[in-house]
Amino acid sequence: MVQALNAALSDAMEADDKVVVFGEDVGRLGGVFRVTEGLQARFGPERCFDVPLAESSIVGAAIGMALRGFRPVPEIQFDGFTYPAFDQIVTNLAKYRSRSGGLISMPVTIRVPSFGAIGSAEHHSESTESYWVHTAGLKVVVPSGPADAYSLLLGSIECDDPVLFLEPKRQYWVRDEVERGGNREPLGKAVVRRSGSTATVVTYGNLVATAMEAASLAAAEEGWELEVIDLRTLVPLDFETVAASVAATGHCIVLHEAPRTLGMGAEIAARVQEELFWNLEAPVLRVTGFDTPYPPARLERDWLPGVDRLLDAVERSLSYEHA
Amino acid sequence: MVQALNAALSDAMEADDKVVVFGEDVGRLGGVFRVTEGLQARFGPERCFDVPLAESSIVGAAIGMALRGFRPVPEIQFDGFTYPAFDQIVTNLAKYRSRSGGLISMPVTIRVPSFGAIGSAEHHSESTESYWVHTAGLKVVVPSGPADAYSLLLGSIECDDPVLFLEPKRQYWVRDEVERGGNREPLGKAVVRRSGSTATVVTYGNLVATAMEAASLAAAEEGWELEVIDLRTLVPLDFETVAASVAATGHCIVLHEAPRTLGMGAEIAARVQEELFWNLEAPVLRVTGFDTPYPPARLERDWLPGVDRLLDAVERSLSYEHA
Amino acid sequence: MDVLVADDLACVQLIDVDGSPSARSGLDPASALDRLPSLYETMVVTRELDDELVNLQRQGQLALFAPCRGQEAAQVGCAAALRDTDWMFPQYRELGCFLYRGVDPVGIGLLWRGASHGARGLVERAIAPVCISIGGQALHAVGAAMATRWLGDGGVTVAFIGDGATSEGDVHEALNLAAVTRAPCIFYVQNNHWAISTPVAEQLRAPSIAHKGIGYGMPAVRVDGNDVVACLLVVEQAAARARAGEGPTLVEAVTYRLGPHTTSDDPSRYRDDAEVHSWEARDPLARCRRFLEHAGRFDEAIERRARERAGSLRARLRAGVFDAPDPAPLELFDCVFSEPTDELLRQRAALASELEAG
Amino acid sequence: MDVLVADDLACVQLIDVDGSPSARSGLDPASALDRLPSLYETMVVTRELDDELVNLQRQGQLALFAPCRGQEAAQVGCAAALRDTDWMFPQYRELGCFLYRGVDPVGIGLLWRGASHGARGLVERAIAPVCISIGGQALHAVGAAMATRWLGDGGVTVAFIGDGATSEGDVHEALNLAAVTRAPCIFYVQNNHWAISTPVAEQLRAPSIAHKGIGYGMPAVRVDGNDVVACLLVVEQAAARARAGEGPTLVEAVTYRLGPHTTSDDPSRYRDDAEVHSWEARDPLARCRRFLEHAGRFDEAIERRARERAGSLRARLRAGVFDAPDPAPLELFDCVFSEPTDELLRQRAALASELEAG
Ligand SMILES: Cc1ncc(C[n+]2csc(CCOP(=O)(O)OP(=O)(O)O)c2C)c(N)n1
Ligand SMILES: Cc1ncc(C[n+]2csc(CCOP(=O)(O)OP(=O)(O)O)c2C)c(N)n1
Ligand SMILES: [Mg+2]
Ligand SMILES: [Mg+2]
Repeated sequence: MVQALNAALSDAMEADDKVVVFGEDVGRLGGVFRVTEGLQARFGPERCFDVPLAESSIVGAAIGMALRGFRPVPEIQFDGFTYPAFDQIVTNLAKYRSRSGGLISMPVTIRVPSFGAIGSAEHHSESTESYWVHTAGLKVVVPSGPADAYSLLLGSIECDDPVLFLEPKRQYWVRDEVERGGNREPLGKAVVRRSGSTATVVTYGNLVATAMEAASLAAAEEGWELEVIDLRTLVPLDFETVAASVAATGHCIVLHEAPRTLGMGAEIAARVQEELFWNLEAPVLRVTGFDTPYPPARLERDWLPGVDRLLDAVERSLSYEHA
Repeated sequence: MVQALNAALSDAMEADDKVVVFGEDVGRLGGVFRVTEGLQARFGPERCFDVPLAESSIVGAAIGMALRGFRPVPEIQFDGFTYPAFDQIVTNLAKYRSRSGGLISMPVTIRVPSFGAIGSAEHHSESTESYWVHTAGLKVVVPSGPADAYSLLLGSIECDDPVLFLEPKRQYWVRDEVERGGNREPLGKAVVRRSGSTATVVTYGNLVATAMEAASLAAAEEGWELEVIDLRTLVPLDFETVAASVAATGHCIVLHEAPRTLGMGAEIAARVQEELFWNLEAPVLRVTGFDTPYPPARLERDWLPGVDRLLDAVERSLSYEHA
Repeated sequence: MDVLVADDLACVQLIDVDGSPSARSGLDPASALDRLPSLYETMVVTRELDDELVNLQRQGQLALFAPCRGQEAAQVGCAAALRDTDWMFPQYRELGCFLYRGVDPVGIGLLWRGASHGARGLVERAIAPVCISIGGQALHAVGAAMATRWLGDGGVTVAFIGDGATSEGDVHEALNLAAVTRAPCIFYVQNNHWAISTPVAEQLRAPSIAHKGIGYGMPAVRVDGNDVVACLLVVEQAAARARAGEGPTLVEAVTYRLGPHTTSDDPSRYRDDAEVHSWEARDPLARCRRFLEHAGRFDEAIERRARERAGSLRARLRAGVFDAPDPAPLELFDCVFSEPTDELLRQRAALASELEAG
Repeated sequence: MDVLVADDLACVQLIDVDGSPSARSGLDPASALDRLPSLYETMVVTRELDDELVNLQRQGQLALFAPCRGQEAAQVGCAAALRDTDWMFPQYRELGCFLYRGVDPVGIGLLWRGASHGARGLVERAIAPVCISIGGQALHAVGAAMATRWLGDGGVTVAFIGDGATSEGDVHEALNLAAVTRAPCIFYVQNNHWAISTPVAEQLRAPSIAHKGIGYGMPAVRVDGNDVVACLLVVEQAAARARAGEGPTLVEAVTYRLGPHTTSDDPSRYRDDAEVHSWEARDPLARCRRFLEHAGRFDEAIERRARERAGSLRARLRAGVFDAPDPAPLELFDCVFSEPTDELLRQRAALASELEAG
């Protein structure tokens, strides 16, 4: 996925000289994950550069650049370090368009290496999406693999609104042929990764792979046909795709790494029961991280939702009966 | 309510000399809402004092004080200005106990004049609760009136965990006899403000008054008996009280000012359908602010959920039928 | 052992407190003399509109207002040093800057009425929306300065910062980023001595705000903020440096907030009348007028024109703000994103039917 | 026009780069001489355990490690200047401080193994948990310093800060708050020249980090961070000032990170070997030893004892960390709050049954 992201940045910078890339260690080093490798050499230090160690300044400066017509694509080095920039994101970036009565667009795409499962240190495995999804004015994108990473990143950069682009670090090392040529994916379309009629699994990011693995296993061992939906963008949310699936299966399980309380699962569950009340044969179940701080690396495998926790929930849903 | 809060601070400082109060303009001025009035004169400038204009420093310093055995009760002047302190709250305050393997407690109560409906400027009417509720390690308290403000503030200060104490500014001018004498309310108990069997309304803060008004009106005009639950603390959540009520009514409406997506309503709805699936006669409905930035003052009345929006939802719930 | 200590820093001043030419600078006021009547006029207009906005608030027409009384020279002098295309990033109190640029005061009035955020009419004149959340605007100004340089338009940007705002982390990050990137940005601190009830002496311990420049490797100047000529010339120099690629400057304009923090504030709770009176004696308008008189450049027509323009703008302001109809609530949904999402359209429709139902 | 400019600031140095006594300070090394063998010993132990932690990481036993090679004098000198009860607030790289205080290296090893956050064994020795998120610890140190003063225990606190960390808003807010409240806090910046791949020259533009003190009204000192005696004496002075109620000090210890940022980093991608070699020539251990020799205080027993202690701690570290069993996952739920909530108990039970099911 690193190569796909690098290709998208490179193609975007090639196509539009208003696209600038900056952050901590993205220039000389090419990023701690090498996502921005070679961009400084190719486009020069005015278009890909390092800044001092200060995340609020990264987002705040991006706002000023956007105001003057640029399309900044800053990087925040890790998920947990978006928090020092929280105020600029929520107070200014998200509200600038409406504060200016619609006169000023904020085409800022903040790239954030995100989520867990890479055995890293504290603050390097956070699921930040709930914070952004609750904040009016932000779009939130989470690719699950290389091809999407390419087209969704181009789609995000092209979008005239601020985008939190959360890259599942765990997928960085996944390689795949990616068709370049600048095909952008408009934001707001989920995709059915596997069709099935037994139950719907709604997920995104790292856990799409987990859901796919579980689905294969469930088909082989239990004869269940799970439909796996990859949301891809959390705002705008493609609820239609979810609704169509749940209408058919009557069972819905939401899967994410973030802690359970007010994770995306809460929103999907609330929405599904609101709109598909009579279609449901069991409550929407949430398979998630726990309501604790993200654990130290040695415990993350137990903490993160995996194939077993998911299949347990599918079973509970399928066997759900009147109490 | 201002008097009740002031009394609670004063009684807490009297009872425990480790309680210290500080923030912007809380000392000399006694707070922009006069909540801390007289404390500096009574307890001296070492126990109630002003600090420079820097919210992250307010929370960060509180952490250091707590580490050395104090019970800081800092104020953040307005809801929207918790965001510059977001990193200290989420990265450090919430995680310090677990980071220290349970060795260090963080008995910090952050008081925040909160929520809307007072005709104020941008950033002065934010509903911040979702951000804290999603963050493991924080308790979240929202009193709805003077008596609770007194006992819940004492309960929060006594609690060994970090508390976000969100004061509904709109209630500041409500006066009520408050029994002093240090009765503290343990955190985690909701209260049924009005009993009824037709439908359950779950809410907190400013909107308890709205729900009570709606309930009177509904009783008088429609003969509906609404049960009104004031959550009082969002973490820990007293789900039992909600469940008991919904089990009896079969209808549940959640009411809050915060934007709809991933507001508290999402969590309550998800939880209710998970645990009371067969009890529900209609989906849990959410009556909330909209997914826009908080509007300018002249538009807040249209934007905020009021009696009509709530009663509409009750009616939709009661008349809900198979599509 | 070598321990760093700070030198004292005198204020640049061209007009003495009593209005006579001052020796405290190496700058020559001659270049400013021709423009001075017009600066004086804008200061008078600012003072009068400031009063009118306070009036309107007292009459229940505005939710709130933060008056700039006492800071007119600091604001008008700075704005006058810039080109019309140089972006300014206000905090919220910069009425004098807005008026210098020709912003319609009705937009400002409607902002404080609570009819809009950010204020209509600013952006069109290269002024960013007001930034009520303290400090953030400094970073926007740096980003815009970097952009200005990439655009090669020879522009500079100005971040307006209060003395209180200097304590915020964002302002530090802005100063540092600008210094490191040599961004063409001027940090213009109006030290009006108070941040609500907190005096500047409790806000920081350095001998002056300008001393902060040293820690950023950035030239810094203290200027008498009640001396419009000094403000003009100091900012002109800073802008020239920036345009020449020499990077940012920190300017501390020493002034005083004569009025309350906002119309909700009662300053008698935290400061002495004597302090206020001592600053009233240094009123920037009176000083400017006396200086014009000294220089033989004053005539009554200047005063008359100023009062006339002020009067007509006051009338315009009142007419545009008094009982102004509220904006349409449904518009709220239209500028969250470049296009409303399906969810926003759904919510918009829900509010529309509520509003119809009455 | 008065524009502020910065003076140059020399480094305090008592040991020359070649190990002979240096004239570059007004301080007298005599008071430190008796303690020097023990400081040297801790530096040797630090170097060896640092190497061992790198080894363990290479052997797949640790998730990550951030070595402190090259910064031993800066760390040990500072720690040695404090009382055992003075709270230290580390960033993450302060192995030398931990060892000086007698922290069991196994706790440190388990931290980097990914078995705990924060590191066991620090808090009991008045050291805060490591603070991976850069800058926050500076504010904790100020709050703790304020508390220390209220407790009247005569303590000081030390905030450890990297050169990169100085750019964060939190560090600014900490310096300012400490200055305004005269908190007994020492800001100890280890300027090791790099923040991952960003050289200090791109991190700030001031002539030195110590120059930042001026903007806070805080005394500031630059010290040769590879000279353990200089670090000791400078911090002792700063601590004495703080204990006497004279407020905070900013200390810049100029040193160099000889190793990679962490074991995941490849510094050859961003810096020259020549630079590294020039700093290897200023190795703090060799310098300290030569200085002891000069002073006639060195004998082979010192070296032997140091190597012996290092050897036994290495063995202890390996034994405690190699293939160490993982902590019990259910404990995660026990220290979120002082008491687990009902919801956490429910989740704990769910995980317990998952784990049982296998
Ligand atoms: C981030 C933030 N914190 C707190 C406030 C509340 N507040 C509004 S104005 C003000 C004081 C500002 O003082 P200063 O920067 O000196 O500007 P002045 O009002 O004097 O023009 C404060 C604390 C705010 N608006 N934003
Ligand atoms: C808030 C935050 N942003 C980014 C990072 C990623 N990061 C880890 S260490 C580092 C560089 C720190 O440099 P410095 O402060 O000089 O300390 P050193 O590593 O040299 O000891 C960065 C950017 C972080 N840990 N925290
Ligand atoms: Mg001020
Ligand atoms: Mg460094």
